[in-house]
Amino acid sequence: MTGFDELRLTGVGRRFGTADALADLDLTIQRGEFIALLGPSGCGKSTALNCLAGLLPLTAGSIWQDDQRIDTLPPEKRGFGMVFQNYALFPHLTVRDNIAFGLRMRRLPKDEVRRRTEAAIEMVRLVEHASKLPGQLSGGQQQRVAIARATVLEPSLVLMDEPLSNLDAKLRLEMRTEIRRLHQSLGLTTVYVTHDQEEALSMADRLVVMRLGRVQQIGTPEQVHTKPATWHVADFMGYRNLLPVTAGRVDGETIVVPLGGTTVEGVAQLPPQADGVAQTGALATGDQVVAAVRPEDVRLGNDDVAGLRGRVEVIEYQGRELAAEVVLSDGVRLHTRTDRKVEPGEHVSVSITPGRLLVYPSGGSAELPAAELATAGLAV
Amino acid sequence: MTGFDELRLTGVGRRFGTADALADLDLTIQRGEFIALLGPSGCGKSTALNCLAGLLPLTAGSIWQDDQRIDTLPPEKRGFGMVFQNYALFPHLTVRDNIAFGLRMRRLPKDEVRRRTEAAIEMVRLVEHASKLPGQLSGGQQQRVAIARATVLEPSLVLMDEPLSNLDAKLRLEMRTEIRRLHQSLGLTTVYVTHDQEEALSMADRLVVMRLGRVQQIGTPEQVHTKPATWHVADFMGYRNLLPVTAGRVDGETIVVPLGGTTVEGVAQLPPQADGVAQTGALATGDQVVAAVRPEDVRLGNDDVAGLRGRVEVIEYQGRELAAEVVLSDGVRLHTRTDRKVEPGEHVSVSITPGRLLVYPSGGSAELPAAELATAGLAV
Amino acid sequence: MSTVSGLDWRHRLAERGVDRRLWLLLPATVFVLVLFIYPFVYGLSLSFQPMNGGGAFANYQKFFSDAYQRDTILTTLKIALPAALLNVLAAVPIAFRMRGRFRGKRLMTTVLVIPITLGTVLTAQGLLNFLGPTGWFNRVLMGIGLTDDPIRLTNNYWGVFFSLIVTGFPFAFLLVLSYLSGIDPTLERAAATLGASRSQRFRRITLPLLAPGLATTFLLTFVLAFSVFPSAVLVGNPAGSTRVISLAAYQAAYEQYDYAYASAIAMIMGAVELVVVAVVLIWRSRLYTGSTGGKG
Amino acid sequence: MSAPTSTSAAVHNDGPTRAKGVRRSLRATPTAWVIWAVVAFFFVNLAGVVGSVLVSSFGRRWFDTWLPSGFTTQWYGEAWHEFGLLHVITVTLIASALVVALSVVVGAPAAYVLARQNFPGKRLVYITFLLPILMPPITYGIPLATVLYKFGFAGHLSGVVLANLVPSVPFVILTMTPFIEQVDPRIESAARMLGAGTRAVFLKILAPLLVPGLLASAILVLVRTVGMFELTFLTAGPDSQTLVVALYYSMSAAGIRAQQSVDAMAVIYTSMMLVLLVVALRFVNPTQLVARVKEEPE
Amino acid sequence: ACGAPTTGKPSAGSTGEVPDKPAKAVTLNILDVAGNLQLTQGMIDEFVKQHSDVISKVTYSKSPAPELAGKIKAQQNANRVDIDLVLTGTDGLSAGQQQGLWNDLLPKYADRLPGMKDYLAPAQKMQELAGNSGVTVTYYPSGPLLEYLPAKVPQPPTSAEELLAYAKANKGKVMYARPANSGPGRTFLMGLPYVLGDKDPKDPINGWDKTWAYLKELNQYVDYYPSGTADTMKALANGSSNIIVSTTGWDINPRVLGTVPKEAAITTLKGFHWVTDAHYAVVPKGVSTDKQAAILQLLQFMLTPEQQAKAYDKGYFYPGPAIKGVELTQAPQESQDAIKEYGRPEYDKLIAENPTEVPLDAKSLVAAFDKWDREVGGGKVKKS
Ligand SMILES: Nc1ncnc2c1ncn2[C@@H]1O[C@H](COP(=O)(O)OP(=O)(O)OP(=O)(O)O)[C@@H](O)[C@H]1O
Ligand SMILES: Nc1ncnc2c1ncn2[C@@H]1O[C@H](COP(=O)(O)OP(=O)(O)OP(=O)(O)O)[C@@H](O)[C@H]1O
Ligand SMILES: NCCCCNCCCN
Ligand SMILES: [Mg+2]
Ligand SMILES: [Mg+2]
Repeated sequence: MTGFDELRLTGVGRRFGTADALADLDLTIQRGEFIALLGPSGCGKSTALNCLAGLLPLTAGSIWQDDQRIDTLPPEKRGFGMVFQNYALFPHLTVRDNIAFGLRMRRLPKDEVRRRTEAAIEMVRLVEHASKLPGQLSGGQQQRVAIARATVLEPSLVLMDEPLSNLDAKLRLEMRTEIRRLHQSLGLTTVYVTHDQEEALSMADRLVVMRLGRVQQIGTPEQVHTKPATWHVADFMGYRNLLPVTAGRVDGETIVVPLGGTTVEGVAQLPPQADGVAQTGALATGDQVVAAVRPEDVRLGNDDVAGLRGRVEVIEYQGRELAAEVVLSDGVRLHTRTDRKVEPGEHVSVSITPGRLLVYPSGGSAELPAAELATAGLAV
Repeated sequence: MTGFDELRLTGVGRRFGTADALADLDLTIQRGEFIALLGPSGCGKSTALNCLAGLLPLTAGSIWQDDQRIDTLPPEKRGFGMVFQNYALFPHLTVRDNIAFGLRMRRLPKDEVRRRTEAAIEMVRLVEHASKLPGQLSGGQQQRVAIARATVLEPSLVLMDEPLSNLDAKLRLEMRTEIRRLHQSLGLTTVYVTHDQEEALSMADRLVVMRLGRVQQIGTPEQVHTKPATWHVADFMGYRNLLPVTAGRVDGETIVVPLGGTTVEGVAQLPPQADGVAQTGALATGDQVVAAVRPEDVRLGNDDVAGLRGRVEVIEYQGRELAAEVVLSDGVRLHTRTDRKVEPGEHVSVSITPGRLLVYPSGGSAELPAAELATAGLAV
Repeated sequence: MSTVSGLDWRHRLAERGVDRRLWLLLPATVFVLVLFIYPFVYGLSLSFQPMNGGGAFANYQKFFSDAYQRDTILTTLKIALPAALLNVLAAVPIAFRMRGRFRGKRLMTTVLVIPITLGTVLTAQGLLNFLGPTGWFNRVLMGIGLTDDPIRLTNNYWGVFFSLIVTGFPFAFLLVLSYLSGIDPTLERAAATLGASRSQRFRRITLPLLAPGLATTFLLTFVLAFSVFPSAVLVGNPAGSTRVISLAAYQAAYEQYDYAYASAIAMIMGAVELVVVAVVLIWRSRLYTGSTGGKG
Repeated sequence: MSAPTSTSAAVHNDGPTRAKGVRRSLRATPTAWVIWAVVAFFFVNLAGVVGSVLVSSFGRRWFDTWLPSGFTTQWYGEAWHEFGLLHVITVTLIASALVVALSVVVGAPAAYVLARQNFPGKRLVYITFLLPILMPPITYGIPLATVLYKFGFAGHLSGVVLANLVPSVPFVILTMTPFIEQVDPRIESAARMLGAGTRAVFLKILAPLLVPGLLASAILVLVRTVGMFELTFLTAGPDSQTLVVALYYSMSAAGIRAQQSVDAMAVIYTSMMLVLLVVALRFVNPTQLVARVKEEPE
Repeated sequence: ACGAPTTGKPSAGSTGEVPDKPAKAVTLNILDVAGNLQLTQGMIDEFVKQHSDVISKVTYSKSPAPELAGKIKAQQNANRVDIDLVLTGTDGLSAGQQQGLWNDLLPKYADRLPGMKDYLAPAQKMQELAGNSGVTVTYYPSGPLLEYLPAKVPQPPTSAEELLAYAKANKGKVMYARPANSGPGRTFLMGLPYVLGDKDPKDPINGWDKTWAYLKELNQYVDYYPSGTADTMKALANGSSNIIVSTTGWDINPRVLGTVPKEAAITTLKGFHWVTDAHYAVVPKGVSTDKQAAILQLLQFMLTPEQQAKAYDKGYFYPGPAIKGVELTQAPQESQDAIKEYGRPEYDKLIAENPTEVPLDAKSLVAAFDKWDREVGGGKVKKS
C-alpha cells in the first residue's frame, strides 16, 4: 500500500469497558500533513494512534483512506509506521536488526537494507551501539532505535507516540530536525503525539487538542496558541492563570472582569463552531466566566505604578527568567514570568499585556470543578 | 535504615564489557539536598542511579553513608526509593496495590497503608484509575504510578530517573511542585535524572552534568547555566551556537574572535579545577577555540545597523517567539530567537548580548569532532 | 584498607555472578546431592562390578558387543526423537492459535491438556481397544470400505509412537502455551506495523523468543519418550521393533536380576540422552534468553 | 468445532460498525484450517481411545461387536474393594500434593538462580540437576530406598514423598527456568527498592507473574508423581501405596484379571487426575495472564 | 550384591529361636506378587478371626513380582524390614533366593508345618524346587492347553504338526503372548520340548533344537505377540484370533469373568506333559522371631484341607489346593457353582493321565526368554 491523498476518520471511538478512551474523532488528514496530537495524560492520544495503526479495533466509526475503508485491515496491510510510546523493541534483535526488520519484511535487496539501515543508525546517532541488544541500551538510546525502526521504512503515514520524551534537549532538537527533514523530503504524512507544546507548535501543520477522549480544538499552531477554543485548551496551552470570575461589562469582543480589586479588560471567547475556529459573542454581563492569561503576559513593574498590585510569594529560577507567584490584593494568585530580579515579599505592580487576557464561558460549575482549579494552582 | 547526614560516592565506576558506562564519579550528597543529574542520552545517568540504588554492582569505587560503607548492601537494605526510567510497575497489581506495595513490605498498619496510599493516588491524580492494572493505563498514568510508588514510602533518598518525561507540560509543572513539596516537607534527599534543563535548573540545589560516563561539571543551577565548564556542557545547556574559531587578541578574560567577516568579543573560559568552578586565563592568541552562545543571546535587528549581518534562512514558530537560522556573510550559521516577525530571505543585522559569548579551549581536534559539530547544527 | 579491598573483591565476585543469591541454589543442591548423587554413585560403581566377573568394563563391553542389546539405542532414538519433535512442533502452532481471546477458549485449552491425565495404562489399553483389529477405528475403516482387512496399528512401532503422542503432546502443549503467554503481544504488533505478515511475525518474533522454552520442552519430552517403558511393552512389540533400551535395562534388572548389568545399561541410556540434551542445551545457550516483555 | 471462526482476531465485541464491515474473524487462513483439522482428527481418535476404555470398563462382556453386550459397574466395585481404593486415593492425593508443593519450594529458587545469573560452575550445576531426570530409577532407586529406610523415612508417606522429589525437583527447575527468564528483572529491582527481601520478591512478585509456569510444572510434576511406579513402590509401606502401584499391579502382575477390571482401574486413575487437573485449571487459567491484560482489554 | 549404601546385619529380634507363639499378638504385612491372595486371603482372614491372640491384624499389599527383590533388598540393607510375608510365584521366589533375601524355614520348622506332608505329588515336586525358603501354599498343573471357539475351529489341531498346519492355513489366527510377560506363553514354551520330544527339555539353550525350529516356523504365521495373556484372550473373544494357548486357570476364570465366551473349548497336543505351577509363602530375613512364630502358625493353618478348599476359587488356579484330599464340595458354595458351570469334567482325566513336570529353574527360564526374544519374537522385526 503506497501513498494516499487523504485519510478520513469519521466518528472514531474506542471504549474500554464502560469508559470511552476515545470518542467521536472526526479528522481528515491530507497527504504530507504533519499533525500533532496534544492533550493531558490519559486523554486518548495513544488510543487514537493505535486505532489508526490498526492495533486496537474501533468500537465506533470508520477510517477511510481515499475511498477505501481501512479500519478492518490488519496493521501489516495498512503500511503505516509507528513509534510506540514504550518502544516495543524486539528484545532478541540487535539495534541493527531491529531497524532492518521492516526492510527485510519488504524483501528489499540485501544491499539496500544494509545501506538504509546504516543511514538510519547514523541518523539516530547509534553507530557505536548498533550491535547491542535493546536490553543493553539506555532509555534514550532505545527510544532512538524505535524512531529509526519506524522511519527507515519511509511509510506513507508515520505515527509517533511521544518519540522524543526520553531525549535531552539538545538531542531532541536534533531529532526534531531529522523528523521534519524526513517528513518534508519524503513527503510523509505524520501524526505525532507529544506532551511538549513547543514541539507541537514548532513541528506541526495542525494541532489536535484532546481532552477526556474528545477533540477540543483542531487548528494551526498559531490558532491554538493564541486562540484556545476553551479554557481547558488554554489551560493546557500554558495559560497557567485561570480565574473563575463573573463577567462585568460586555462590549463586543471586549469584556471587563474584576481582578485584584479593580477590573481588567479581556477578550471574549466562545466555543468553536464546526469549522474549528473560535467565535465570539453571546457572553453577557453576570455570566460565570473563566479568565485565562499566560505567565509571560503578566508583567511585573515597580511598586509605584497605578493599577493591579500584588506581593511576590514564591520565586523559582528558570534559566534566564524567574517564575514568580504574585498574590493580588483580593487574594488571587497569579503566575508570572519576569527577567527582573524580584525577591519574595516584594511589592510589585502587575500589568497584563493588552489583548492577552482571554475570557471563556465557564460551562457551568460541573465544567469548572474546584479540584481542577486547585490543581491549576489557583486560589479560589 | 533511616536518615543520614551525607552520602559519599568515591571513584564510583561501572563497566559493561570494555566500555565504561560510568567512571570516577566523586560526589558528596548532603542530607536534604536536591541533586539533578544531567547529560546527553547514554551518558551514564541511569547507571549512576542504579549503582547508588544497589541494583548494579560497582566495578570500581565505593559508596559511603556517613561512616558506613553501603555499596555491598543489597538494595532492599539501603532504604532508598527509586522511580525507574521505564517505570517497572508490577503488572499483576492494580495501581493501588503497586503504590501500597512498599508500605506493606514495611508491615505498616492497614489503616496507615490505606491512608497513605490514597493520599499518594490523589497526589498523582489517579483516583479514577486506582483499580486498573498497569497494562490498562496510558503512558503518563503509568509514570505517575511509578512516582507515587517510590515517594509514598518517604525514603531517606529518592532516586528519580526522568520521572516526568511522559507528562504534558501542565501536569509536569504540577508534579514538579509536588516533588519539591515532598522533598522539602519531608526533608528527603533527592537525586533526579532529567533531560529537561528547565526542570533541572528550577528544581535542583546542585546539578551534576555528565558526558560519556564522566562528570563534566558539578555546580549550582546558576553556575552551570551561566558558566558552563566546557563547551560540551555549554552545548548541552542550550548554547546552540558552537563555533570553532581561532582566538584573536586576548585581554585578561576578554578574547576577540572572528565572526561573520568582523570580530566579536567573548569571555574566555577554562576547564574547571578540582573545586568544580571554571577558572579563566591561559588562552592565547592563535589557539583553536570554541565560541559558544545561546540563541536567545543572538538578537536580530534591522538591516541598517552596522556590525554582524546575515540572511534569515529557516524559521520555526515556537509559541510567542520565532526560532530563526541566520547565515552570516562568512557562511557561519547562527541559531537565534526573536519575537520580531522576520521572513526567510530577509537580511538582518545580528548582535550578541555582551558578555554572553563564551570562549572555550577546543581541547584539540579529537575533542571537537566534525560529526559533533555537524550534529550541533553548525556549518563548518 | 583491608576491609575495603575485601569489599572490592565482593564486587568483583558479584560481577562474575557470585553473590548471596547463589544461596538459593542450596536447598535444591543439597537435596539432589543427598538423595540422588549419593545413591546414584552406588549405581554407577555397581555398573563397574559385573555380576559374573570380568574387568570393570565387562558390562559395557557386553552391551556393546551384543548387537541385540546395542541396537536398542537406535531403536529408542528412532522412536523418541520423532515423537518428541512431532509433539513440540505440533504444540507450537496450536498453542499459538490459542492465544487470542475467543469463545470456548478455556474449554479448548482444558480439552487439549486433558490427555495428560490419561497415564500410560489407560492410553495403552485405549490404543489396544481402539486401534486393535476389531477396534472402532478399524471397524470404521472397514465400514466405509477404506480397507478390507484390519490394519495393524498396535503391537508395533506405531502403537508406541501413538502412545507417545497421546501422552506427550498435551505435555508439550501445556509448556509451550505457558511459555507463549509470557511474550508481550505488543512486540508482535510492533512487527505488524513494520509490515510483517502473520507468519513472518511468528517466525521472526514469536519463535525466537519462544525458542529457549521450546528447547526445554523438547528436552523434557525427549527424555520422557526416551525412557518409554510401559507403552513399549504394552502396545509395542517388546521383543522386536520396540525393544527400547529401558526394556533391556528392565530385563537385566528384573528378569535376570543382574543389577550391575542393568545399571550399566541405564548408564548408557543416560549417556545417550545426555548427548542429545547437550546438543540442545548448547544450541539453547546461543539463543536470546531474557525478558520477553510479557511480564514487565 | 467452532474454532476456525475464532482464530485470527476474533477478540472484540461486535461494535455497531462491525456488522457492516468485513468479518475479520472469518478470514481464517488455510494453515489455520489445516491445524484445526489435525486437532479435530486428534481429538476424534483420542475420544475413541478414551471412550473404548470407558465403555469397556462398564461392559459386562465385549467381543466382536461395536458395543458390549451388557453394562455393569461390577468392575469398579471389585477394584474399589480389592485395593482399598479409598485409602489408596487419599494417600495418592496427599503424597502428590506434598511432592508438588515441596518440589516447587525447593526447585523454584534454584531455577531462579539458573535463569538470572551466570556463575562459575553453572554448567556443572545444571547437569547435576538434569541427571535425575535422565537417569532411570533403576540406577539409583534401590540405594535411595535404602538410604530412606535407614533414616526411617521409607515405609511411610514421607519416604514416598522424598523419593518422588528426586526427579520432581529437577523437573521443576528445568521447566521453570525459561519462565523466570521471561520476567523482566527490573520488576524485581523495583520490588527490592521498595524494601522487599528475597522472600517477598518471590512470594509477592515472582509467584504471581509465574503462575502459568508454576501451574504447568505443578501439573507435570503431579502427573509424574501420580504415575511414578518404581520409586513409589520401593519406598512405600503397606499404608502408603499409591494408585499407580495398584494400577500397575492390576495391569501387569501375574494372575488372571478381567480386561474390564484393568480398564476400570485405569478409568479411576484417570478420573482422579482429571479432577485434579480441572480443579487446578479452575483456579488458574494458564493463559489468563498478565500479558493478556496488555493484549486485549475487554 | 545390588549395591546399597550399607549392608546390614540382621536386626535384633530377627535371629534366634522362634517361639511357638508370639509374646503378644502381632500385625502382619503381607505382600502378594503373584495374585495369590485371590486364593488365600480368605484363609488368612479366617485365621486372624480364629486366632486374634496370634495375629491381631493383617495389612495386604500387592505388587508386580519383578520389583519385589529390590524393595526387600533395600529394606534389609537398612535393617528395616517391614514386609513380613511374601506370597509369590516361582519367579519371585528364585529371584529372592539368588539374592539371599529369604529366611530358611525348612527344614528347621518342618515339624511346625505338618500339612506339608500331605502335598500332592506334583505339589511336592514344586516344593522341592522351592528349596528351604518357600512353603507351597497353592498348586495347579497349569498347561499348556490350546483354547479355541468351536464355532470357528470345528476341528482343532491335536498335535504340534496340526497346529502348525492350521497356523499356516490361517495366517495370524494362532496366537500366544510373549512368554516373558505371560504365564500361558511360558507354559507353552516349556511344554513344547515334551510335545516335540526334544533332547533335554530342561536345557533350553542346548536341548531344545526341535522346539526352537518349531517356534520359528510357527512364527512365520503369527502376526504379533501381545505383551500379556489378557490380550490373547481378548483376541480369541473378539474373533481376531482362532487358537490361543492357555492354562487351566486361564481357561476357566476368564469365562467366569466374561472376557472369553463361555463356549470356548480347550484341547491338548499329542504327547503333552503338564508344566506345573505353584505359589509360595516366603519370609524375608529380618522379620522378628515373634512374627515368624505367627507366620508358621498361619501357614500350618493354611495347609489344612478346609482352608485349602478355598483355593478352588472360581477356577482361577484350577484346581488350586496343594494338598491331597481336598474336594470341591469343601469349597465355598460360590466356588462350587462357578466351577460347576464353567469347569470342565475332562480336566480330571487330563490331570490324572498326563505326566507332570516342574517348570524350568529361574536361570534357564531367563535364558529361554532371552533366546525366544532374540530369535523368535525379535525375528518379527526384519520381517515386517
Ligand atoms: N547492560 C549493558 N551492556 C552494555 N552497555 C550498557 C548496558 N547498560 C547500559 N549500557 C551502556 O551504558 C551507557 C550508559 O547508559 P545509561 O542507561 O546509564 O544512560 P543514561 O544516561 O541513563 O541515558 P538516557 O538518558 O538515554 O536514559 C549507554 O551507552 C549504554 O548503552
Ligand atoms: N486496556 C485498557 N483498559 C482500560 N482503560 C484503558 C486501557 N488502555 C487505556 N485505557 C485508558 O484510556 C485512556 C486513554 O489512554 P491513552 O493511552 O490513549 O492516553 P494518552 O493520551 O496516550 O496518555 P499519555 O499521554 O499519558 O500517554 C486512559 O485514561 C487510560 O487509562
Ligand atoms: N517404569 C517402570 C515401570 C515398571 C512396570 N513394571 C511392570 C511389570 C511388567 N511385568
Ligand atoms: Mg500515551
Ligand atoms: Mg537513562
